[in-house]
Amino acid sequence: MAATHVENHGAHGHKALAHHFDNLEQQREAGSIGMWVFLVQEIMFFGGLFLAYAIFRAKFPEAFAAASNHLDWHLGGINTVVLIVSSVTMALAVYYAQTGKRRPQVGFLFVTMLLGMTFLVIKAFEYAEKFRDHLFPGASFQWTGHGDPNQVQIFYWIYFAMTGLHALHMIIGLGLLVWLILSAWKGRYTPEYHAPVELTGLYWHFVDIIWIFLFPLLYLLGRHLEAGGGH
Amino acid sequence: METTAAALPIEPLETSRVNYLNQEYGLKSWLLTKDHKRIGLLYLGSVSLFFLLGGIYAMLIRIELLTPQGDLVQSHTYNKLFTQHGIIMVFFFLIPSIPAVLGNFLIPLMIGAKDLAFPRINLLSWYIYTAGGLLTLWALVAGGVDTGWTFYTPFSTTFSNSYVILAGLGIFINGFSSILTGLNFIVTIHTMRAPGMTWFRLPLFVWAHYATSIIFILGTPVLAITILLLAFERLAHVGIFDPAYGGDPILFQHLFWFYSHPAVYIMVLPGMGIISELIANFSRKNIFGYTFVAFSSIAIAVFGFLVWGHHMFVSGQSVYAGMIFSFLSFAVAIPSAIKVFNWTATLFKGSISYATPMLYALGFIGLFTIGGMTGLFLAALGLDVHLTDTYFIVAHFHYVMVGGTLLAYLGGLHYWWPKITGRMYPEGWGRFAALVIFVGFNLTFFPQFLLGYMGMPRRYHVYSEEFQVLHVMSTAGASILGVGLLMPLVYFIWSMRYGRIAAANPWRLPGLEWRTSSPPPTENFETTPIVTWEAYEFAPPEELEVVGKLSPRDEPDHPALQP
Amino acid sequence: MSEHIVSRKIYFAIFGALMVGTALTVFAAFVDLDHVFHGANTVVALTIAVFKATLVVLYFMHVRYSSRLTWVIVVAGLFWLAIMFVFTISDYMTRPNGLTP
Amino acid sequence: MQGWIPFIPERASTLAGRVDGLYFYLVGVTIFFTLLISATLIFFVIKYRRRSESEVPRPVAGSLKLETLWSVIPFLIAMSMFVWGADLYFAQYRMPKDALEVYVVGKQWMWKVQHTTGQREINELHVPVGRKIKLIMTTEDVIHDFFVPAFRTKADVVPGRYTTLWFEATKPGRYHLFCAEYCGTNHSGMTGWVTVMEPTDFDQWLSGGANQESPIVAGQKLFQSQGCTSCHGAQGEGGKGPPLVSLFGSTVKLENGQSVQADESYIRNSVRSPQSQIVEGFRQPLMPTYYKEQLSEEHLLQIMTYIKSLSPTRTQGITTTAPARENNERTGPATPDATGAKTIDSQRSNPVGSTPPSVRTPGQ
Ligand code: HEA
Ligand code: HEA
Ligand code: HEC
Ligand code: CUA
Ligand SMILES: [Cu+2]
Repeated sequence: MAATHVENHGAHGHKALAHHFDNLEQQREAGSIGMWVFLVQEIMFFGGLFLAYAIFRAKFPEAFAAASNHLDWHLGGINTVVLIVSSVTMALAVYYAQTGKRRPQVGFLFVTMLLGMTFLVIKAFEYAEKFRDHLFPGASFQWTGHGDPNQVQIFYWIYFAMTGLHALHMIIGLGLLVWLILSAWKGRYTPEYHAPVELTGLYWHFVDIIWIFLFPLLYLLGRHLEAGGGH
Repeated sequence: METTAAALPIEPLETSRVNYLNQEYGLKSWLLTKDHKRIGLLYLGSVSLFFLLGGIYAMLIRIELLTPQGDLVQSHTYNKLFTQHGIIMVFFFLIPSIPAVLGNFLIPLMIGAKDLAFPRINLLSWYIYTAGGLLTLWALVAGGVDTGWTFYTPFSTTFSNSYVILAGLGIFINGFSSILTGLNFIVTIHTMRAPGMTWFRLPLFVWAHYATSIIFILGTPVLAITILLLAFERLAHVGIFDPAYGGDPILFQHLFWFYSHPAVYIMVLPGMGIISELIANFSRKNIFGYTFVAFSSIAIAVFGFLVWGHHMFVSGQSVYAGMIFSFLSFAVAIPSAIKVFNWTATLFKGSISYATPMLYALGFIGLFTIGGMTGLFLAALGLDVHLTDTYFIVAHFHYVMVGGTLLAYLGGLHYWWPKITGRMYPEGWGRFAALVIFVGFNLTFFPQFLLGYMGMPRRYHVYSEEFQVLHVMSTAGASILGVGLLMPLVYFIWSMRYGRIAAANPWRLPGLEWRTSSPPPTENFETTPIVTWEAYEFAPPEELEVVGKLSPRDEPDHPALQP
Repeated sequence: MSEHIVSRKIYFAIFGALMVGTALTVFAAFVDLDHVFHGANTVVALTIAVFKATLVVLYFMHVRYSSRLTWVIVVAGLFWLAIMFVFTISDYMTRPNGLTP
Repeated sequence: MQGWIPFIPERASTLAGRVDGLYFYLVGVTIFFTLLISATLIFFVIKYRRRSESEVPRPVAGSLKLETLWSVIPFLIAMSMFVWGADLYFAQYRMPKDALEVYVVGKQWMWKVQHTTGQREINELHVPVGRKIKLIMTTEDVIHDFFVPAFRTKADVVPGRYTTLWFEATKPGRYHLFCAEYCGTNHSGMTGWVTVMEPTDFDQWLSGGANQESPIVAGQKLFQSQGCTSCHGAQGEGGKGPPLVSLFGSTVKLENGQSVQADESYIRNSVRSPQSQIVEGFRQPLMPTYYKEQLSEEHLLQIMTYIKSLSPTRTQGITTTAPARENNERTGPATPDATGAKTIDSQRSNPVGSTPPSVRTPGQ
């Protein structure tokens, strides 16, 4: 990487070049390494929750099966599809940034944002339903189906923690998208400088991946045991 | 921190040269700065304040322990004292101390970069740190925390009626400042090295910080999520850590130590980096076995993640897991051994100066050896069963954290003080203080090893008489230590106004940070330096090629350098 | 190391694969595989998920075309995750009446 | 026994000596390396002090030989420590079979002790010298830790499960008992005394408290008053619920196909949250879950001793009262009494076999 210094007369004086970098190439590289390192940090952050999930699933198989059968896998499934599509549109937005086509770029960013919102709306409905059924852990928690209520409650505790943090990441992602759309509209991004689009893309895909794991773990495992209070 | 700035007048002697300190003035120029050097100073200010606070707690603890019956404060208060002492010292002093102050200031200088890769994020990390700090301080003012710095459940989630959530959130937020600092270092070291500054020409200080950053990135998030879960559990009275809700307290311990053992290496690795610098530079020798010292840092960072279970030998963890963790704990000791031996070997046939920083370095090696070796006592399963949660533990980690890291930090501050402020500290006082601290430290903590083996449990407010003699010794030592630490506090501030003007390269060293003027200009170097020399490649001083502008007075002006 | 531009065709191909994967996951979840071996359903579900995630990382996130450093960072992240899981779970599994997968 | 060594607590258990041995070994190694390193440092620092300002010593290349030397030797030493430590650890934490069991419940901030012969104590523990003692411990609130420096052993006491600790006192006297896991305001007050007595004195002490009912009896009473009998039968022979006779120590097949050893923690769990581990053939969860609130840890322990007493072949130290044993063990080299003998072979023959499946599997 030290090499990038030696031939350090490239796009000097580009308005997007920060004073302490020699050239855009170096700046872009720094950006992408930075984002990747940040994502590793995110992996460990969610990792703690996945670990807790694994241990309690192994401890209380019946209760977890019963509880997860009670979730509405149709909504979960729809949301999975929504997120995957949004990942594709995001990837395409990056593609058009790279090829310097402004209109499709803005367009796909916009679609991505809409899909993200759809996801959150559906999630909101799901949450509302859980609250109504007194499935939110805490004083008001009620469980009549199979399995020890305490253990079922732990499942829902983990469910809300994981999906909640995931939703929080989605909201942050949406914020970034709004900002991207505005500056993309102003034509800020060119084939030689579009790091922000690229990096936001990485982040968005990561959030998608988290959900790719959450869906089967929370909604599907245990469906095959017809036991448990699923309907 | 502003005061730091104010205390630095424009220097008449210096030809009206602009440096990072006198380029701009005023509060705003500091609070909105993106200059890694100024951010380093911001950290220096806040970290020092927290250290004083933690130290005052420590003194209160020691005074309380003068007598077996707890007659100074009530048990409840005492528990808050050691908890807050631990939390502040670990999370708000020792972990940020070396990386955020010296690392921030020096890494760009050492690799010949204009700044860190993400200056804004760097400033942000300081604000996050401050926010976290204030939140925790709020918790302390509001009524304090009494869970011990380890926050064991279910006590912390269900039984403690103190401000656990506030303090927890403070630590949670503070964690992200560490993460951002680590992220910044990794990216900077990868992408911003000057031409010719190959990986194996990097000063070992940089290697150490690279290793530390790995731990920041991979460990801290786990602590974050753990504390978050703890806070929610306490809030909602439901969760995964309290058996009353079907949860599991051992899981909390796993998650906590998964971060907190690596964290102890966060605390010591940068210190080791400083020691490598001091030992090499003050004996004018290239470090013995550079690659071994460099890679041992990485090894510690990696293997440090495999041993957390050694804090849980008596917790009800599976004995087989205990075996594995014990084995790996012994394994991770080896890289540290390698460092110690290489430092010693570096002195061989050197030209050793007795300047203050070197005194601290020598002190470090001795005390870290004792602290580390006593770590082996604790890694030995059968012995830890007797020693765990006694004062032996307390003694062990103060030897490594105070005798180790704190001494390294002080050594580093003295060493780079001229570069940071453009002024020399008073050498005579420096040496004297180092001596007092060394004596006071040993008197404070050595008796605690004996206490521990005799069975004095830690976190005890009231204890039985047979332990008193040693406790009194320890307290006596602590007050000497306190006075010793007071001295640098005073003469550093004094020297910022009255200290002798420092030359660009007062120690006559080859490192890049010495090849620009003191204090350096905001952009660090007038022109991007091209590195053509190896690390610690000593040549007769006059042959040292110089990058950037120097201050007019550049003759050896340091007592330690006079023949 | 100027960036590589992935063609739209690849994007759509991956998209298809992800959709199939999702469908498979749902389908597999409802057939009882326990008679194969205990917990087979879990294994299947996770394998598919890992497969999908890999596709996203390699193509949507361009890792397949990125510098070696990027690879190292990604692998390191997963490796440490593995450490956390393996060591912690090994404790639970070696206790008397310990966890069984 | 041994002469007094400064800063070494009294040695009053069979393991204390071994722990001290390991300790001295590590102290030796530590002193050696500390001296080695500091001596070398001082020597170099004086010999090679800077003599002239301009001197520049010749750079020295590293040496692979040395590096390997000072990585391998420390590693070997470290391994010796590891092996020794691990060996000791198993001695401390593998429970002897023929130990006298004592039940301990920690509670902010006191230790409640119950002997199988009925004596109850608080912050006190009386034990005979020369007899293996096994503590079965749990807590009603937070984590505590049972620590007796003179015995060189300790173990955390964890809510929601049982942990165990054993020792064999070697000399009569009163020894400190500390709570070594921080447990809140009065942590440092959660201390007490372990009194080790000559067996004869111990017998006297036991007979002193003979009027107290033994936990087995108390457990049986609870078993009836709590209505366990309605499902598990008057003598635990079974009914709506599975039989509890010779349950303890056997292997239980569960509804979900897994099977578990019926140890203390399992039985505790079966009572506190019956639906967590359902016994094979009992799909519909009859057993009420409210016992969690109804039964304190102490009551649970009493019921436990009762259920254990229903499978005598697998339980030692409970059924026979200590005195009988005492005499028996002191006369002559280890001729174990009847139960002791049964113990041995019930160890050899696998416990599952020793219970006819007809007893275990319920009748529907
Ligand atoms: C800077 C911080 C720091 C450092 C560097 C270390 C270093 C080590 N620590 Fe320490 N430790 C703590 C901070 C630190 N520790 C803290 C804060 C706690 C208590 C937490 C709490 O409960 O509150 C703790 C607790 C602790 C425990 C848990 C005790 C208990 O609670 O029961 C253990 C157990 O294994 C342990 C072991 C070790 C080991 C093996 C090392 C090794 O890395 C040491 C390696 C160094 C050497 C070995 C010396 C140099 C080598 C030589 C001179 C050559 C000769 C070497 C050989 C012969 C092998 N430490
Ligand atoms: C970086 C980490 C760090 C540092 C630097 C220190 C520094 C000190 N610590 Fe400790 N300590 C911990 C980390 C640290 N500590 C931790 C993690 C625990 C465990 C907490 C827990 O159990 O949860 C602990 C616990 C702990 C205990 C055990 C409490 C108990 O278990 O009951 C004791 C007891 O002696 C102690 C003492 C000291 C002393 C005397 C110092 C001295 O070195 C302090 C010296 C500093 C000053 C004195 C301040 C500077 C000088 C002045 C402000 C001048 C004014 C003062 C005078 C003139 C006297 N600490
Ligand atoms: C209303 C009926 C009922 C009552 C009352 C009842 N149990 Fe049970 N018990 C059951 C059933 C049914 C099972 C088997 C299903 C299960 O394991 O949960 C069981 C299982 C058990 C087991 C595990 C047995 C095994 O073979 O593994 C124990 C131990 C036990 N009960 C103890 C008790 C105690 C002690 C009480 C009273 C405090 C009690 N039970 C009261 C119905 C009952
Ligand atoms: Cu109980 Cu400490
Ligand atoms: Cu550790």
